[in-house]
Amino acid sequence: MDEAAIMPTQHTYTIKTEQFEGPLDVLLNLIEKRKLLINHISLGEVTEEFIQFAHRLEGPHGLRQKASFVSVASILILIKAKSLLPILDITPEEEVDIADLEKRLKMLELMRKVGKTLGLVYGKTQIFRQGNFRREIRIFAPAKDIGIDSIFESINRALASVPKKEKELPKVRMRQVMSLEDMMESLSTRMQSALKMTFTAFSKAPQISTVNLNDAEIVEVKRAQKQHVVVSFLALLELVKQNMLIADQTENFAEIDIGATAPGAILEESLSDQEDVVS
Amino acid sequence: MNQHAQLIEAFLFWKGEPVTVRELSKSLNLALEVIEDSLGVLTEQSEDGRGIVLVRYGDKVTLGTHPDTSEAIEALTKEELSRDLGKSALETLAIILYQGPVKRSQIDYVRGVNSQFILRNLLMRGLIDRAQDEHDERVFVYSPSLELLAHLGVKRISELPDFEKVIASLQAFEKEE
Amino acid sequence: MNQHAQLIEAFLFWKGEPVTVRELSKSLNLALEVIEDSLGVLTEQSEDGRGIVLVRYGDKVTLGTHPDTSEAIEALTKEELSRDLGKSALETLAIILYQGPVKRSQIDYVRGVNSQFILRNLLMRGLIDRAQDEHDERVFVYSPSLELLAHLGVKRISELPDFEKVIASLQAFEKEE
Repeated sequence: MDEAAIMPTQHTYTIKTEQFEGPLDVLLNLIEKRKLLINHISLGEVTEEFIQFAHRLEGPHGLRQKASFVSVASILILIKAKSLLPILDITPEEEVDIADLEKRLKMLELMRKVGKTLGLVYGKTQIFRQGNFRREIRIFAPAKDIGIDSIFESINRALASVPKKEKELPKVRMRQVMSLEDMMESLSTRMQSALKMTFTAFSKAPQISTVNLNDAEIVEVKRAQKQHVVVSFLALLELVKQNMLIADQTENFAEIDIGATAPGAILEESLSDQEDVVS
Repeated sequence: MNQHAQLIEAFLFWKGEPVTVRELSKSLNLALEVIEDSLGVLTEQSEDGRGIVLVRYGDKVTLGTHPDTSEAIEALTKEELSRDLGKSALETLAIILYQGPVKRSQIDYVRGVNSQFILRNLLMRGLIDRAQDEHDERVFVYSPSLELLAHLGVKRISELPDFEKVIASLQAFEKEE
Repeated sequence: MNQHAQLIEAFLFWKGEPVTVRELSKSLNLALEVIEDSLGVLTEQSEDGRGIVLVRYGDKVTLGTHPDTSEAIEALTKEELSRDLGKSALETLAIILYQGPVKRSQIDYVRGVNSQFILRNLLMRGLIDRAQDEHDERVFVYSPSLELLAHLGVKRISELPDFEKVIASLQAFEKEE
């Protein structure tokens, strides 16, 4: 048997990978902890806790991590605002962001579950590789492409391909999106105007079916709805206030905000946009 | 068994490592269709209670022991397979197995974190393979290695746990948007 | 094919070297008569135009390629030995030249991919040699062969271009881990 057959994965370096959890992991944990399904409602419910979690993030990964947490947090706040104030206008772009977040969470949830199953199956009923029948063979057969030059070129290529550790900041990409702070401000404005409209809207078109209700009941429903909106808005403002603590943190982002042109742009860790490329 | 299937089986045995269908075609000077037909014959035989089976993922094929004989052989191996695959590794392998071949960006998208180091780790362990994307040569795509399928005891990915169901769910998520 | 014949075929495939009938019996915990019967089944099958056949000489058995494929396999072996190494193999060879004796895990770490099959091919071509690690018998270390050094025209590896600098970089990576 050759080495490959007896020790398939032994004695290899194990690279320390993500010791921290990403924003989707954290969000999924929060939802699973409450045994909820992934939807607008459950996302709205865990928003506050998620933001608190993001706020507590520290350590060497801190900045990079926070950037990706902030972009998820901004979507959550939007969902929360919309759930509190259904009349709030959401741009098509924001709709996509929300749908996308839900889709990613569902995929991650499924892949986690599948991963767990794979872990149970792994190595249980293995298909074994063949022993090396030809290991006795040794014929010196140099190839044409072996030479000092090609060896030197190859070692340099190998050296260049080793990934650089944290010393170097990851390449980041600027995306012209609003910072969390800006987002809060504009959301607050949007909600206030939506709120004004809501009261008029309510008097014209009740949002729940009142077909089977008598007049007194209809009045009651309308009053409850109005109260709900007011209470919700106050709750949201409270949330926003808390979030401002995080919004303050955007100051920190500015430090590594190399080449930022527009104020209020946030650092997006280039997860999906920076592809690893063939060297 | 026909002559071509015989030659292919002999070649795979002699080679002793995963080869692509293209390599088979080139080395044996046989048309791709002939190769595919013969691989079909060999696959059928694999089901037929033989000791040796054909393991395949996409373009890659190799030979391995029949899963039914695993227990007996396992008892004879002195070296334990290191099973220390963490949660993130398993999650990443799941994405590559059920959605592969995938780009890193697709893996990062689902996981919400940068997967560069975990991919490197899996590559080093020989559990995944890296190739240039067909559509964009500058980008890498990742696929399960035949070694990974072998460790999981499956001859092809459709034998993975709940394969159809998981694929259907993934497609449903895509449509929801 | 019966269950015992299946197990014996799988065992021989996995083992990859000739074993005596007695060893088979002991390893698989089967009576000698059962082994003989099953070997009979495997021999019959071998005649049936398969690519892999049971080879028996004296008391020993092993698997091999079907005699009908010998000519093709021989030609392939020649071709394999004269083929260019290619980028990946050259990279591996370069690491072994500069850093040898070096463990596979160290090579894998620098390259970021699994090197097991490449190492096997470099060994067969006599470009590298393998020995047990002084500190851990279970681990192999790889060094350039003397023939390779002669072929490159270097008397000592320190004559390789930028030797000190390359070694320093390689050592820097190891420390990071």
